[in-house]
Amino acid sequence: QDKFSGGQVKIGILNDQSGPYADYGGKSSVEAAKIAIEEFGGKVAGKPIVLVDADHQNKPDVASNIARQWYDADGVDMIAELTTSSVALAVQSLSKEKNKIDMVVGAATSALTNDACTATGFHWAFDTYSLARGTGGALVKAGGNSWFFLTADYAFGHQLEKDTSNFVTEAGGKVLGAVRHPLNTADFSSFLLQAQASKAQVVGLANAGTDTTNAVKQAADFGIVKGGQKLAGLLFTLSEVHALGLEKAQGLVLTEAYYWDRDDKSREFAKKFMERTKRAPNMIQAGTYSAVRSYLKAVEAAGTDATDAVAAKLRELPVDDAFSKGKVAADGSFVHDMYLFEVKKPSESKAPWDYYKLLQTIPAAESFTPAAKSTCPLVKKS
Amino acid sequence: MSILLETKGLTKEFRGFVAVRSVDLAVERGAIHALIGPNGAGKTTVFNLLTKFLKPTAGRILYDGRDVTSLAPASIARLGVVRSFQISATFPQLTALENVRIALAAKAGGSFAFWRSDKTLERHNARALSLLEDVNLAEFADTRAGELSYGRKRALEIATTLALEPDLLLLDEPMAGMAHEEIGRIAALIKRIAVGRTVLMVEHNLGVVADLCDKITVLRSGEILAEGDYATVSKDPRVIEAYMGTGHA
Amino acid sequence: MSYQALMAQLAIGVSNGAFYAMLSLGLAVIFGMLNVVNFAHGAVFMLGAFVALFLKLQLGLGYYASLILVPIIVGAFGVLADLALLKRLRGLDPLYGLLLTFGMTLVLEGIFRYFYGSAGVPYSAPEGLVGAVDLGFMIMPLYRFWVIVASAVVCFGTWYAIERTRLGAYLRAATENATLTQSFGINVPVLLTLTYGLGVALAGFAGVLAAPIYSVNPLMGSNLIIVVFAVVVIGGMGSILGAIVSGFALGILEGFTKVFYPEASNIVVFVVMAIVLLVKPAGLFGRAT
Amino acid sequence: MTSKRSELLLVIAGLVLLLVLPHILYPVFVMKALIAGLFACAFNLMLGYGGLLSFGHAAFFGTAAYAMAHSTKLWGWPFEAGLLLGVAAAAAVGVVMGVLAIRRQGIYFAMITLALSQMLYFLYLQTPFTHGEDGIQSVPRGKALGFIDLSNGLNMYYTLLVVVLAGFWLIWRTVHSPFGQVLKAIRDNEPRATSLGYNVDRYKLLAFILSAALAGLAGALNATVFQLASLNDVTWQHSGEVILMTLLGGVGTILGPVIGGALVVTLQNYLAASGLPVDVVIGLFFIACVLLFRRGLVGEVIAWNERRKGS
Amino acid sequence: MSTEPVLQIRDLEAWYGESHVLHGMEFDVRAGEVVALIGRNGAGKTTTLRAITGIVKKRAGSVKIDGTEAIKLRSDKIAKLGLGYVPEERGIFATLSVRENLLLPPAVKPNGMTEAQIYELFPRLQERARSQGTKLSGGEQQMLAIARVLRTGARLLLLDEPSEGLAPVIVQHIGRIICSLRDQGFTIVLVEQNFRFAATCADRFVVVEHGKVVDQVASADMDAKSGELAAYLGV
Ligand SMILES: Nc1ncnc2c1ncn2[C@@H]1O[C@H](COP(=O)(O)OP(=O)(O)OP(=O)(O)O)[C@@H](O)[C@H]1O
Ligand SMILES: Nc1ncnc2c1ncn2[C@@H]1O[C@H](COP(=O)(O)OP(=O)(O)OP(=O)(O)O)[C@@H](O)[C@H]1O
Ligand SMILES: [Mg+2]
Ligand SMILES: [Mg+2]
Repeated sequence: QDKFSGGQVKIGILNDQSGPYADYGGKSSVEAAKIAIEEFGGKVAGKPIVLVDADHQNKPDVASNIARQWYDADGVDMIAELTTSSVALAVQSLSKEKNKIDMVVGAATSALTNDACTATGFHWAFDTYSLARGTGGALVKAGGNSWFFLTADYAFGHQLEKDTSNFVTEAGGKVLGAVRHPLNTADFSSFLLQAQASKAQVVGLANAGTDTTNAVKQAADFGIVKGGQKLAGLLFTLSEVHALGLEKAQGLVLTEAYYWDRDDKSREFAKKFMERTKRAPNMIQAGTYSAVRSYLKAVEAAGTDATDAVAAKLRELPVDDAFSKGKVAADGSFVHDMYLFEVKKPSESKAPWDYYKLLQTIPAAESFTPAAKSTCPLVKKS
Repeated sequence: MSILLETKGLTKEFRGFVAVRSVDLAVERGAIHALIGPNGAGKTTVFNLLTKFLKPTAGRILYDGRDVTSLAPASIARLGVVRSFQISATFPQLTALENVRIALAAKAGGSFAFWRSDKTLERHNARALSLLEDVNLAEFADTRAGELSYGRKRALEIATTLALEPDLLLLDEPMAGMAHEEIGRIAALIKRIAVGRTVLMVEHNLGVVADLCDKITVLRSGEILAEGDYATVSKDPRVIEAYMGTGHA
Repeated sequence: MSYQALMAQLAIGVSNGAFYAMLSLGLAVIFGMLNVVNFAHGAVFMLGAFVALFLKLQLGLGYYASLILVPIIVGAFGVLADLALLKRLRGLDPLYGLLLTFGMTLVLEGIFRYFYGSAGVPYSAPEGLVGAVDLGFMIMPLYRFWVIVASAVVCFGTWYAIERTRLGAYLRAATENATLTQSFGINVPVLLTLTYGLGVALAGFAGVLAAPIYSVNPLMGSNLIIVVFAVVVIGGMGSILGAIVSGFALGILEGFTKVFYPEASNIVVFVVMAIVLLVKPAGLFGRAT
Repeated sequence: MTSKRSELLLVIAGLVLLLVLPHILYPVFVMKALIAGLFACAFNLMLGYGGLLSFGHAAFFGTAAYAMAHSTKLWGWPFEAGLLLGVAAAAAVGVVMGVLAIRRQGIYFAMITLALSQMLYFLYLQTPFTHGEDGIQSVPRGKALGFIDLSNGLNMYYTLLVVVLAGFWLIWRTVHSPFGQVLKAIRDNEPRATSLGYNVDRYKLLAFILSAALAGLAGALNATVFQLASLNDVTWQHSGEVILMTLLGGVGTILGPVIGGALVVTLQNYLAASGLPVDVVIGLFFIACVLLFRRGLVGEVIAWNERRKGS
Repeated sequence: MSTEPVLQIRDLEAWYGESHVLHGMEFDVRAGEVVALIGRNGAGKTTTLRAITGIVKKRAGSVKIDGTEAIKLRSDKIAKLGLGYVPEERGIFATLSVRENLLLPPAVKPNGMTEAQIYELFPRLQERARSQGTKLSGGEQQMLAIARVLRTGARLLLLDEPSEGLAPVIVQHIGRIICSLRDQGFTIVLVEQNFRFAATCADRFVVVEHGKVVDQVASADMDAKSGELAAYLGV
């Protein structure tokens, strides 16, 4: 009885279900979590698995309030997803205080596994580092030598631009310039003209959400890709490609941790997911599935839902599921392969959701912050 | 008698239309001075210039020998120049008593004291009530000003204006919209309060003007047409033609 | 920066200004007549784009049909919204109108976000307007030119109707004193309702114009509306001409800021607003109150 | 007299309730409601008594939250110093915004404050010290008066209660002061107030600054309680929320905004797990409020009470 | 002269919100008559006019205009019965030019005055036709307010204190206009404080006190009853 708090394993999905990030994860992520739980037959180590979810409305104080109540009053053992950096950081530090596990999927900030890392916090799917490494590093190798950035003018954009520039120069490429645009810019034409004038081979979009969507769409109107420049989305997922349509998105290069049509396992999960949500999963939804599944595996192995034991198991056990293969590093990040994709032309797409061509696989070892560069206190420098 | 208020070449132009043209007005201390003239002559505009609600296009305004041409409306009020409005101006949500009290408080210097109790305002109650009595509004002391009839609003406005004990009182048609009995009362009131201060008024009720005023300036088309006491002015043929008509001669 | 590149940025600025102008014009009309700051204006703009999308997906109706139909549909929506909601607030403090339409905005955007997520849906320009013209110094999408022309026509038409026609005089009178206007024998309630419909239809029209440029998404209006508010304050609220002129002017100014100091491009309009308030509180074209 | 007594009883009952509440309800939740109440009350000082609707109060709340978070986390300032800095920073922003905004009234005022606060939002989004969308996290709660350890939930609660009550008292005092009377007169008829010799702009500005400072107090407390300051505090949606709170509770009443604040916070919490789209529900509340009970809950009760007495 | 009243008021009650202002007003106005409502400040004269026009919405009783019951009608419909209203504070629109103000009210009956006829009557208005309505002086505004309803063809005019704030010459001028309107067959209800002015052309005085008609005096009996009238008005 002592081994399982409340005699059950309780998981909370806390994410944006109605705001700007509802498409990244949202209610569909809850379905992904359910799939993971069903694969366990609804029980782990003989104890029932209970799932709750809530909409944090992108307000960190609302999120923190809900998380507190979940931990203190409702007996939630682990909280997953936590889209948006401010929410993820707030809940991660709360989880540390309450000694509970949080598994972030869909917040990009690499602070979660650096300065703000905790023994109980895990970061699944991707962070700014892995995105930058994928698109920045790999694309140069694929021939994109000179870069120009359109950067969202706030911490996230700056970080992404900086990380990417580093990889670009490391790989022997050149950064010709950058223009900072405000968040939620509706019209990118002025910036696109500047990008065009720079004659860079690659136009890197260090932004997210509707900013990227609008930039990509208007780039098509201005004939950027037709003019021979490559467009690289630094944080762009299948959901957005779908929303944009191949007509506008074709030729865009991007990095994801997961693609539904990658292999049999990924396709199998995608099939289940599509039955429920009528859409193919992106890396955040698949990541949430993987996080929940890995957590349950760890609980099973530990034979308890006690935080320390489970956290230890999470770090110890390898992960191999529909989402990806890999291992959790000391800083809490799940280290796995990343993929560089190019969006297909409409004529190349054979089936619904058949959107990506794989350009390159970035091996796990290169994809995430190496221990030597980590600023996470938990990482022992050798 | 010395001159309290003086304008020199006061001019106001509205987009090419000259409403007040080079007016030299001199109001003597202690006098009741009337500004009359046909509609559109520029009387209200002169008032607005004097109280700084409008900026003159040209000319200067001297008050008590001091050039006040560029002062702000609130400052001129604090110097002791207070006006009443042609269209009634009260605080509709406040009671009649509070209306007067707020003026008394202004006289006392106003207050930014947000940390004090509003009970401190009650010291003005007695004075406020007596002012209301003066204009026959005592029984409406606790009625919200917005609910008073037009005539009573005018009376309240006068009481409020008087609360400031102005040195120079500018009254814009104080009798407009008043019943006869009120007119008599207000006229008497003005006469009473004019002792020791100066009044400049715009009024069409010639009976009142004749009765009250020491000096009359007649404006026409923004210019001074005639000046003098009632007897002089009312005989001036130009004034008769432009303003008084034949009925009053 | 070369002279030619500057011209290119100028052209883009004008085309963005066209949206500010149309939206602030609608706001000014509604504010002028109903004394309501229509917070829902951005949401209605979004609605216009979505209706165009539905017309295409459900009925196969193309862009030009939408350009005519959407303002009618959105206008009808406005009329209904007015009859059902706004009408009850006539004669009250205008702040209530602001708050009501704020609520309407939350509901409208929320509903669309609930069903369409926030990523947006593409809507393509009609055959005749796709592609770009190579001006030698820049490639300008043809569609942008169309936006400028269409909005200029609409803006002028609206200005004329209000400032120069008898109906416009009714509207202005009703704005100022509805009871009295009505007592002259003018059916003011109907007039006001139609005005709201008209103002909203303008936003709907802008929405259709915008659909091919920005992807159709539930939040496309909400970021715009506050800037448009500032534009209206700069122009002088309720001033039809002010709304139009300052709309275009600020579009251009913002365009240049994007080139010379892009970090400030989202605040430049607000800075201008602050300056205008200091120098001319009633706005550039506003009548002092 | 009896109404005075029943009012007093009500206040005492409220105080007792506040003392025991954290033992019944979740303390953080009660604190959030109290902060919301203070925020709404500060806002109401402007709307209910100054007749000016500010659509930018989030700017003050957020500024103070950042000041508090930054000074206690990075400079290691104590709780009280952070609180003062927060209030001062909010007041300073209030001065700048006020000088511009009070030049216009009514609807213009609303739009100008909205635009200015949006500008501030963009500035905060871009300046490094706010850490963009990450926000300032893990803000230490520290010790009040040097010995009350605020990381303890109940200590935090009672400390916060004292501060919030002081804020409420100041608001009440302001409303019922000579200054408050002048504000009311200005709201009624501004030109007349000017002609009586009141420097109307100064009165409005002072009211605005007071309101900003008190909103800042709420923001600074929020940063301590939740140990974070984020962009969300500065968004116009947040400004909208405080309007809803005030409207729901009752504009121009002292108690109304407090109740409205608690209601909205409860609503947000409840809706989070309900699966309903939060904004839609909040929007519907707004519409219902404006159409059906403009006086707000407390206002309706007062009106009902007066009608009962009257008949 | 027909004896059928153009305006028949019976048992008219009116309220502002909760406050009950008219308590059963009753009077008739026959075609071609000028009737002056007189009474002290706050007696309810303005309210009577506003209740007839439907501007005051909360009202009961009966108002018949040319035989049509108007008590349940909206104010725009009432105007269409042939009513022209000149309000107390003139009601000139600031956002309209003088000419737009003049042309604003739609025709309610055929044969209203033409613009040219109006300018003949009020030359000042033509001079200032393009300026903003409220930039006129008080007297000019009063002329505009009267001129405005003459255009509509309304034959029943309600004038609320037309002499207020006007210079004596203008008052005489307006008086002549009212008399000439009567001679042209207009029916006029006049609210006046200026007794002397009212006397110049009124056929009959209706004395209002506390929202009721307390007396009616024909012009012919004026001299005989002047004492009583004076008492009513407190002169
Ligand atoms: N808007 C209003 N709200 C409440 N009460 C009002 C309103 N307007 C007028 N009253 C009240 O109705 C009564 C009648 O007012 P009314 O304006 O009809 O008087 P009047 O005879 O025209 O007086 P005056 O000669 O002063 O114009 C007065 O007691 C007045 O206080
Ligand atoms: N703001 C303004 N803009 C343009 N013209 C104005 C303005 N204010 C007043 N006028 C014009 O100036 C002239 C003088 O107006 P003013 O109001 O001073 O007259 P008045 O002598 O007070 O008349 P009345 O006795 O009728 O009130 C009028 O013809 C008026 O139309
Ligand atoms: Mg005048
Ligand atoms: Mg009257």
